[in-house]
Amino acid sequence: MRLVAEQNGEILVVRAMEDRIDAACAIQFKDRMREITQDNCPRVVLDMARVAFLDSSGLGAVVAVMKALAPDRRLELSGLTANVQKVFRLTRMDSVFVIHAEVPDGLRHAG
Amino acid sequence: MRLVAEQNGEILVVRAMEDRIDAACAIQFKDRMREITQDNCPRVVLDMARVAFLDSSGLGAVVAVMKALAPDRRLELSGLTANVQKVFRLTRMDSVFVIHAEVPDGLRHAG
Amino acid sequence: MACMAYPSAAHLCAQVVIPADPLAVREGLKALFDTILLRSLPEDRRGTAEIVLAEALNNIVEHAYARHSGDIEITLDLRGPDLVCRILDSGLPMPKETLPEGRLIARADVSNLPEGGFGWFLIRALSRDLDYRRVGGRNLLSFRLNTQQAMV
Amino acid sequence: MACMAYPSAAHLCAQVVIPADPLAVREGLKALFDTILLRSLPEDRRGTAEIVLAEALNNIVEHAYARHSGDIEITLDLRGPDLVCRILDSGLPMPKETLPEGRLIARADVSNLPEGGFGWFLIRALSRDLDYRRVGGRNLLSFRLNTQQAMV
Ligand SMILES: Nc1ncnc2c1ncn2[C@@H]1O[C@H](COP(=O)(O)OP(=O)(O)O)[C@@H](O)[C@H]1O
Ligand SMILES: Nc1ncnc2c1ncn2[C@@H]1O[C@H](COP(=O)(O)OP(=O)(O)O)[C@@H](O)[C@H]1O
Repeated sequence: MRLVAEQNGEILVVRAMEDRIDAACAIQFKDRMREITQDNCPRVVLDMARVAFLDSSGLGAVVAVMKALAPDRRLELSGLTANVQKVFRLTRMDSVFVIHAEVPDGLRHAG
Repeated sequence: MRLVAEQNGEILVVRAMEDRIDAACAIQFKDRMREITQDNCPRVVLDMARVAFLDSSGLGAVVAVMKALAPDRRLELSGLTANVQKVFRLTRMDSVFVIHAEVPDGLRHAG
Repeated sequence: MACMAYPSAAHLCAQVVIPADPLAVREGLKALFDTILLRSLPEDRRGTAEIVLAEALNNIVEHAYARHSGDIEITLDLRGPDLVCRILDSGLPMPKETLPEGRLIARADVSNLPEGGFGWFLIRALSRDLDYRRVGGRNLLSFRLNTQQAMV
Repeated sequence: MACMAYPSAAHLCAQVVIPADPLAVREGLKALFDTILLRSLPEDRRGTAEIVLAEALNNIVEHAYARHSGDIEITLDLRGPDLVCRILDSGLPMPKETLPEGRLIARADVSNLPEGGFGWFLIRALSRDLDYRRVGGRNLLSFRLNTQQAMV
């Protein structure tokens, strides 16, 4: 599970580099996210622009990461691809997360 | 079973206009050939350039037509497509018939 | 010949057999979605099919084969506008031999958000004619997916 | 992820069910050969497949269903370089429940040329692993066709 993190002021952008977050790697994803977000950065943005597929295990892992950051810190999402968006919408999780179309302004150079 | 016959001197050219001579039309083919070849033309050429498929019933019908013409008259074939040729070759019937690549010379305008 | 008395409808299918294991599920889905059968579907229908199949397969790996290993056979039939999906496994039967309900549990606060239980909800939301039965000591799960018009 | 531990081979198949009748055979073959499965074969392999399938189906119509009507189910599976063909019918069993030999009868003179009996010869000449068995009161004929290299 390759995740690339980049700090930018008070925002930590984590880019998921795999094309799937599924049952085969959900636990690995959760563990790596936990390591990466140990430093106290108030906002964490998970950029999923490269993730073409997310199943319910992957969704569960993203929810778990959000819960681990709460209540002090927030997990925001960006770059949801069509099929990933569908899973968030159907499960109503799109109303639980702050979802950006792209990595928030001023961070786009961080690619 | 559409067959188009054209007399040219002592040769009768019969063009099979269907793309298949198979079990569904073999008997019809045999009957129509018998009607068409009733006039006493010494050579009969069956042009099969439009026939993409011939099964063993179709082959049996062609053999039956030849036998009906023998011993006084001959059935020749022309324009065998690849798949029809394969059936003649495998069953050794290519050695029994006179097979022309095209309708014999001087008859090509008859199309 | 103009005879069209028998408009026999041939249908295409694709099949794969995988061991019950999360990586095999991933590879099996990849193999299926690489076939011309699935490559012929519109992009969003492919996406939906992958979600539903992945959820069904993950459940089998996790629950039906919780105590032993075995194979899963997936057969997809393209019948007119529908992709008919059949999944066979030799694992434990479904509890009470019935399909789980798969309701979405609404939670007000973040600390109570569910981290699982979305599987059957997604399968039910995206498929039609969902059916489960025990046949010859095996689990047969079947459902239909629309391959043409985007419904979601 | 680089894990390729499970190179699950998905295979494509095509299926059609037809009434046992010469025109239905023709239409059923047309439907099968119009599927992307068969359109993906090289031209001469398509041709060979059509000969073998037509001969097998014609025999069933003529002999197995000589006394009553019924259906024929044809399933084609693309397995690696082979097209695995299975044909099921509910007609009379094969005489002695064995496959006819299908020898080519050589004749010297035209008046003795055979007008039939080429069917099994062609099937045997063009297929591999030809097998016949009676299963559940039905005839199951199966064989493999090479889809890649021209052998004939
Ligand atoms: N193939 C199966 N065989 C037996 N039980 C199953 C099977 N699939 C699911 N279950 C049952 O369904 C439930 C799982 O539902 P699901 O919505 O997918 O949640 P989860 O995310 O926990 O897998 C469990 O309670 C389990 O008992
Ligand atoms: N499906 C079948 N069921 C029963 N008998 C069959 C079947 N197919 C073929 N036969 C037998 O095979 C022989 C037909 O062989 P074939 O070489 O095709 O010649 P033909 O051109 O007469 O059909 C017959 O003797 C028939 O008894």
